[in-house]
Amino acid sequence: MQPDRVLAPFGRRMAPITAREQFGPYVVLRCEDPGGPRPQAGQFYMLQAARRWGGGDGERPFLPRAFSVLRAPPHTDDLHFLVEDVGPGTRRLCELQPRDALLLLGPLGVGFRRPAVGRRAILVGGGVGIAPLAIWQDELATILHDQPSASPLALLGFRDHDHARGSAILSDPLFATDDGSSGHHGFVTELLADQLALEGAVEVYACGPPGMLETVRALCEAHDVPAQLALESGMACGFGACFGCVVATRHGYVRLCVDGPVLDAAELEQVA
Amino acid sequence: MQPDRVLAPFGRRMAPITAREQFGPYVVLRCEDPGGPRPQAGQFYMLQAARRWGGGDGERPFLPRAFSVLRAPPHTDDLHFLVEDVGPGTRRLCELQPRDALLLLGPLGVGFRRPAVGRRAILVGGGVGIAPLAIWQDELATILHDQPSASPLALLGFRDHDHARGSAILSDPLFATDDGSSGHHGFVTELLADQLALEGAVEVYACGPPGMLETVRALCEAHDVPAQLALESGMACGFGACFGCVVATRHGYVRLCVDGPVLDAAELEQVA
Amino acid sequence: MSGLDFCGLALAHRVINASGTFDAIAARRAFGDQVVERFPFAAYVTKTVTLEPRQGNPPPRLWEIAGGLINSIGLPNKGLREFTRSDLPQLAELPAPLIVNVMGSTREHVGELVAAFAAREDVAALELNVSCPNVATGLEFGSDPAELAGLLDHVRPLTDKPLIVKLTPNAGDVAAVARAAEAAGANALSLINTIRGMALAPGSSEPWLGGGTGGVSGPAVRAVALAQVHSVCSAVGVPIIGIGGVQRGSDALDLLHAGTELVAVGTFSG
Amino acid sequence: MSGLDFCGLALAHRVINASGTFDAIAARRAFGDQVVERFPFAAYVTKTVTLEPRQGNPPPRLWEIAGGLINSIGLPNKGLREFTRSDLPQLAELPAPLIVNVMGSTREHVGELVAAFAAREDVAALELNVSCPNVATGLEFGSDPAELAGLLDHVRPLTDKPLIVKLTPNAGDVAAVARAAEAAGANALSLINTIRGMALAPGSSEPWLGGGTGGVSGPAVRAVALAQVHSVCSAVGVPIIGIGGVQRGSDALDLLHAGTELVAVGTFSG
Ligand SMILES: Cc1cc2nc3c(=O)[nH]c(=O)nc-3n(C[C@H](O)[C@H](O)[C@H](O)COP(=O)(O)OP(=O)(O)OC[C@H]3O[C@@H](n4cnc5c(N)ncnc54)[C@H](O)[C@@H]3O)c2cc1C
Ligand SMILES: Cc1cc2nc3c(=O)[nH]c(=O)nc-3n(C[C@H](O)[C@H](O)[C@H](O)COP(=O)(O)OP(=O)(O)OC[C@H]3O[C@@H](n4cnc5c(N)ncnc54)[C@H](O)[C@@H]3O)c2cc1C
Ligand SMILES: Cc1cc2nc3c(=O)[nH]c(=O)nc-3n(C[C@H](O)[C@H](O)[C@H](O)COP(=O)(O)O)c2cc1C
Ligand SMILES: Cc1cc2nc3c(=O)[nH]c(=O)nc-3n(C[C@H](O)[C@H](O)[C@H](O)COP(=O)(O)O)c2cc1C
Ligand code: FES
Ligand code: FES
Repeated sequence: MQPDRVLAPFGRRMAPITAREQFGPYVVLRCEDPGGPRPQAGQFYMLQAARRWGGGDGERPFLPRAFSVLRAPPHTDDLHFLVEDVGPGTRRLCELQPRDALLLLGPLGVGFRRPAVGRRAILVGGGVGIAPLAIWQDELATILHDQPSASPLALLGFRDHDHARGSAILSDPLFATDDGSSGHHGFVTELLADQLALEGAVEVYACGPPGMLETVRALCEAHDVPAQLALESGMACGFGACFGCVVATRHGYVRLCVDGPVLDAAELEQVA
Repeated sequence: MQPDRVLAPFGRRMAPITAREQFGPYVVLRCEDPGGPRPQAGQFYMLQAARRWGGGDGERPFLPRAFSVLRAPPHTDDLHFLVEDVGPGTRRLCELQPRDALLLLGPLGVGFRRPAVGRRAILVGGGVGIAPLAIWQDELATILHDQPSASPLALLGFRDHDHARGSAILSDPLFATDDGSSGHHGFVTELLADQLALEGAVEVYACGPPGMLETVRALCEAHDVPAQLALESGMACGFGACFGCVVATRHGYVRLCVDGPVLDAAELEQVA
Repeated sequence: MSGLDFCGLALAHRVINASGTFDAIAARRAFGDQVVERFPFAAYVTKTVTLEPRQGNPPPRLWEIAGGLINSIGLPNKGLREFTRSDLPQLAELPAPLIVNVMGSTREHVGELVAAFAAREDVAALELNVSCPNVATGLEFGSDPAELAGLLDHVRPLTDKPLIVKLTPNAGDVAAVARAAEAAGANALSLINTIRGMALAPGSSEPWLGGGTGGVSGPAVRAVALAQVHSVCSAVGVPIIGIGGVQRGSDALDLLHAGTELVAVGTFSG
Repeated sequence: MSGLDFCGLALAHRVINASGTFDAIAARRAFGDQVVERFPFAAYVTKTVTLEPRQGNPPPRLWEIAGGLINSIGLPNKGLREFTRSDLPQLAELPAPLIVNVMGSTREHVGELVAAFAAREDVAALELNVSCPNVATGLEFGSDPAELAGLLDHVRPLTDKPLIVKLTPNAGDVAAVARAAEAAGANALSLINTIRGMALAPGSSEPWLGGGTGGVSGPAVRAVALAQVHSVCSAVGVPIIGIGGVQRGSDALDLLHAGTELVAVGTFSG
C-alpha cells in the first residue's frame, strides 16, 4: 500500500503569490511559476488556494476553478490572473495576499489563433472577460511590431463606473458602461457594430458573458467576419478527463477545456 | 415560507475577539460577550469561527466545538478560552486574531461545586485540561478570601517544557512534565498521590486526558477522598438535544453537556 | 401572516423541526422561556418514542464528516409510559401542534404506540419512523413496499389523527415505498431520514461509532435528499415534508420547489 | 516493492483509478509522456464503453456540493468499434494492466461487449457497470439480485477474463446484490458508483443538471461508501475494489481496513 499514490493530477504545482492589485471590483493576482511551460494567449489554468479551499458558502469551493491567463510577461516566470468575486471560489482567491500560494494546473486548452493576413484584430471584452484579451493584445503587439497600422482595437464593456476601472488593464481601449457612468453609454457590442459598419477586413476576438458573446457571434455572422470566442463552462478536471465541460457545437458536444476555451464562432449555432 | 426561520440555536451570538496570547502551544483567546449570562467555573461554550468554519483537514470542521471557560473576569463582559491545536476545529480557532469573531453558545452544563466544609481544594490539571481550573482557582480565591490557609493547591502536568509554559496561566502551581524537561519529572498524578498521602481532608477537582482522570479517580477512591472530574466527549449540540455526548456512569448513560461536564468521580465505574 | 393547513393542522409557516435533533425540553432548560415565546417551528416533532425505554448505543455516537455528521445515537428514550407522564405535558405547552414520532419492531408494538397517542388530545399527528427492521421478517419496514403496507394496514384503523410516514433513504426505490404508503392510508410522508454511513477509528480497522454504523445527516446529504424528495413528490399525491441538509433559506426553498408542503430542519437546528 | 495478485493480474500496488474520472489519453495529451513514465495507478480502468457511440447528457453536467460534486455526464463514449480502433492501442501502451468498463441495457448488448473484449489480448479484465436499467424489465441490473444474476448467467460463459461487477449504491440491500453477483460467477466486485443526487438551478424549480438528476461523488460520499464496502466485504469472499471519496492516504487505508483488496480513486484524480 502506497498512500502517496493518491495523487492530484500530474503537474499540479504550488505558485507563490508575489503581488495583488485591485482595479475596482477586480483583483489581479501575480504569481511565480518557475517550472511551468509558458502559456499562450487564451489558454487557462485551474487554480485553487493552496490552503483553505472550502468552508465558504455552502461549504464550497471543492473543485479548482478555471482562469484565463491575464498576462505572462516574457523573460519572467510570472503569471497574472484577473479575478472577480462571484462566488465561494473566486471569493477565496480574492482574499489571497502575497506570501499565500496558489495550486495551479496548466497552461490548458487551445488559445487564440492569429488573424488571417490582411485582417485587423478587434478585441471585444465584457467584464472579467477582458482577461484573455490583455495577453492577446501583448502578443499581437509583438507579432505585429512591424505593422503598427494593423495594431488591434480593444473594445471593452462594463457594468458601471467602478467595474470600468478594469479598462486600465488593457492599452488604449474604447469602452462602454451599461449605465453610462463612464465611456459609451450602452453595450460594448454597440461599439463593435459601429466598427463593423466602418471596417470589413477584421477578425474579432471576444470574451465575456454568454449574452454578449451571442451578440458578437450574430453580428460577425451578419457581417461575414471571422470571430474567435473564448467561452466559459463549469469545469472539474480541466484537461479532458471528465467530460463535464461540454458545449454544444454544430458538430455535437465538445469539451471546452481541450477543444477550447477559444472556439470559432462559425462552429456554434448560438452561444447558450 | 419564511426562510429566516431556518435558524441556529437560541442564543448563539457573535463575540468579537479582543486579544490573543500564546503560551507555548496554547492560545488564549479573549472575547467580549456583553449580552450573555456570566459563566460559572467548569461550564463551557460551544465555539466556532464566525467566518470560514470548514475547509480544513477532511473538509472539516462542521460542528461547533466545546471549550471550558478559562476566565470570566468579574465586572467585565470578557470571556477567555484556552485552545490547543489538535485538529481542524482547534486549528481554525488558533488562527483567529483580534477583529475576527467567534460564534458562541453558552454558558452550558454544570460546573464545579464548592468543596465540603473543612476540605481543601486540590486542582489537578493535565495539558489543556488546566482551562476550567483557572477560573475555579479565581472563584475559590473569592469564596475563601477570609480563609487564606484553605487556599487551593494547583497541580499541573504537561508533556514537555514547551507545553509547561501553560503553567503560567494559573497562580502558584506545582507542575510536572512527562519528560522531566521542567518541574517534577513524571505524571501530575504522582504529585497528587504524594499530596493525598500527606493530607486527608481534601476535595479534588481534575480535568485532563482520560488516562490521567482515571488515575485521579482511582487514587481518590483509594483514599476515600471526594473528586469532581471535568470530562470530555464529542458534542454536536451542547444543550441536551442530540444525545450524542453520553458517557457511561453507574446509573447508565448521561449527557455530558447537561449532566456534566463536571461529574462526581463516585458516579463513574471508570473513566473510559 | 396567513397560516396554512397541513393534513388538518393549522400551521403558521412551512418550517418544522426534524425528529431527534431539537429537544424542546432541553432547549427550554438551557435557554429559558424564550424558546416557547419565540418558538421557531410551525409544529414540533418529538424524538422517536418506543414502547419500552431505550438506553441507546454505546459511545462514541458522533463522527464528523465534510458538511455533516454520522450519528449512532440509537434512539434513546424514556419509553411510552414515562414519555407520556413526564414529557408530553411539557411539550403541550409549546405554541405549535405536536407531532409524536414513534417506532417499533413489530406491527403490534407500533399499533400500541399509535393507539396510545390516538387517545391524547395534546397530540396533533403521528409520525411513523419505519427505519427499523421488522423482528419477524428481518426486512426493514421502510425499505420494502409490502412490509410497509402490512404495517399501515395494521395501524391505520387505530387512529383518526394524521399519520405521517417517515421514509428511509436506504431503499432501492423510494418512490415505490412512498406509493405503497399512500395506498395504505398514510396522510403524509416525510423524508429523508439519515443515510447509512460508517467511519473507522483513525488508523484502525475498528468502527469508530459504538453502534458500528450510523446515519449520515447535514449538508452532506442535501443533494441525495433532494433527488429522493423530488422523485417521491412526483410519485404521490399526499403532502410531503422535505428533510435533509437544510441550513440556509435557499436549501428550504429548494425542497419546497421540489414539491414539498413543509420543510424540516435536523442537524442544523441541534 | 513486492507486487500482488488480483484475480490473476499482477499489480504493483493497491491503488487504481475509478472509471470515468481519469482519461489517460487526455492526460497524456495535456501533460506529456510523464503520464506513462510515472503512471500512478496499478491498473487502468477505462471510462464506460457502450455498444453504440453516445453523446452524453446536455450541459450543464456538473454541480458542486460540500466536499464533492454531482455529475450528469451520461456516459459519452465512442462506442465499441471506434474505442477498439482508436483508444485501445493507445491504452495498451500504459505500463499497467487494462480493465475495460462496459455497460449495456440488455443482456445481449453486454454480452456483445464482453465477447468483443474477451478476444483482445491487450485487455486484462472487464468491469461491468450495472447501474443501468434493463430496457426489457425496467429494473436496474445492479439494484436487484435476480436481474444481476440473469445478466451474469448470460455473459459469464463468454470470457475467461476476470469479470468485475461494479455495484450501484442505490440499492436497498447492497450485500444481497453482491452475494448474487458472487454466486453467478463474478471474480471481483467494485463499489461504490455514484449516489443519485440532484440540485435545482438557483432560485428555480428546474433541475440544474441537463440530465435532471446526477450522481454524487467525492469526499461527501465517503462515509456511505465505507458502510457499503464494509457490509459487502463481510458478505462475500471475492476480492473487492473500494471506491468512494478517496482523497488522502488515510481514506484509502480505511477502505483497505474495511477489507478491500484494491482502492480506486475517482473524483480526486480528475
Ligand atoms: C476557460 C475559463 C476561463 C475563465 N477565466 C476567468 C478569469 O480570467 N477571471 C475570472 O474571474 N473568472 C474566469 N472564469 C470564470 C470562473 O472560473 C468562475 O467565475 C468561477 O469558477 C466561479 O467560481 P465561484 O466559486 O466563485 O462561483 P460559483 O458559486 O461556482 O458560481 C459561478 C456560477 O456557477 C454556477 N453555480 C452556482 N452554484 C454552483 C454549484 N454549486 N455548482 C456548479 N455551478 C454552480 C452559477 O451559474 C454561478 O453563476 C473562467 C472560466 C473558464 C471556463
Ligand atoms: C466540555 C468540554 C470542554 C473542553 N474544553 C477545552 C478547552 O478549554 N480547550 C481545548 O483546547 N479543548 C477543550 N475541549 C476539547 C475540544 O472540544 C476538542 O479538542 C475539539 O473538539 C477538537 O476539535 P478539532 O476539530 O480540533 O479536532 P478533531 O479532529 O475533532 O479531533 C479531536 C478528537 O476527536 C476525535 N476525532 C477525530 N476525527 C473525528 C471526526 N471526524 N469526528 C469525530 N471525532 C473525531 C479523535 O478522538 C480526536 O483525537 C473540551 C471538550 C469538552 C467536551
Ligand atoms: C443526532 C440525530 C438524531 C436523530 N434522531 C432521530 C430520531 O429519533 N427519529 C427520527 O425519525 N429521525 C432522527 N434523526 C434523523 C433526522 O430527523 C433527519 O431525518 C435527518 O437528520 C436528516 O435531516 P438533516 O440533514 O437536516 O439532519 C436524527 C438525526 C440526527 C442527526
Ligand atoms: C465525472 C465522473 C464520471 C464518471 N464516469 C463513470 C463511468 O463512465 N463509468 C463508471 O462505472 N463510473 C463512473 N463514475 C463513477 C466513478 O468511477 C466512481 O465510482 C465514483 O465517482 C465514486 O468515487 P469517487 O468518490 O472517488 O469519485 C464517474 C464519476 C464521475 C465523478
Ligand atoms: S473539465 Fe473535465 S473534460 Fe473538461
Ligand atoms: S451534545 Fe447534544 S446532547 Fe450533549
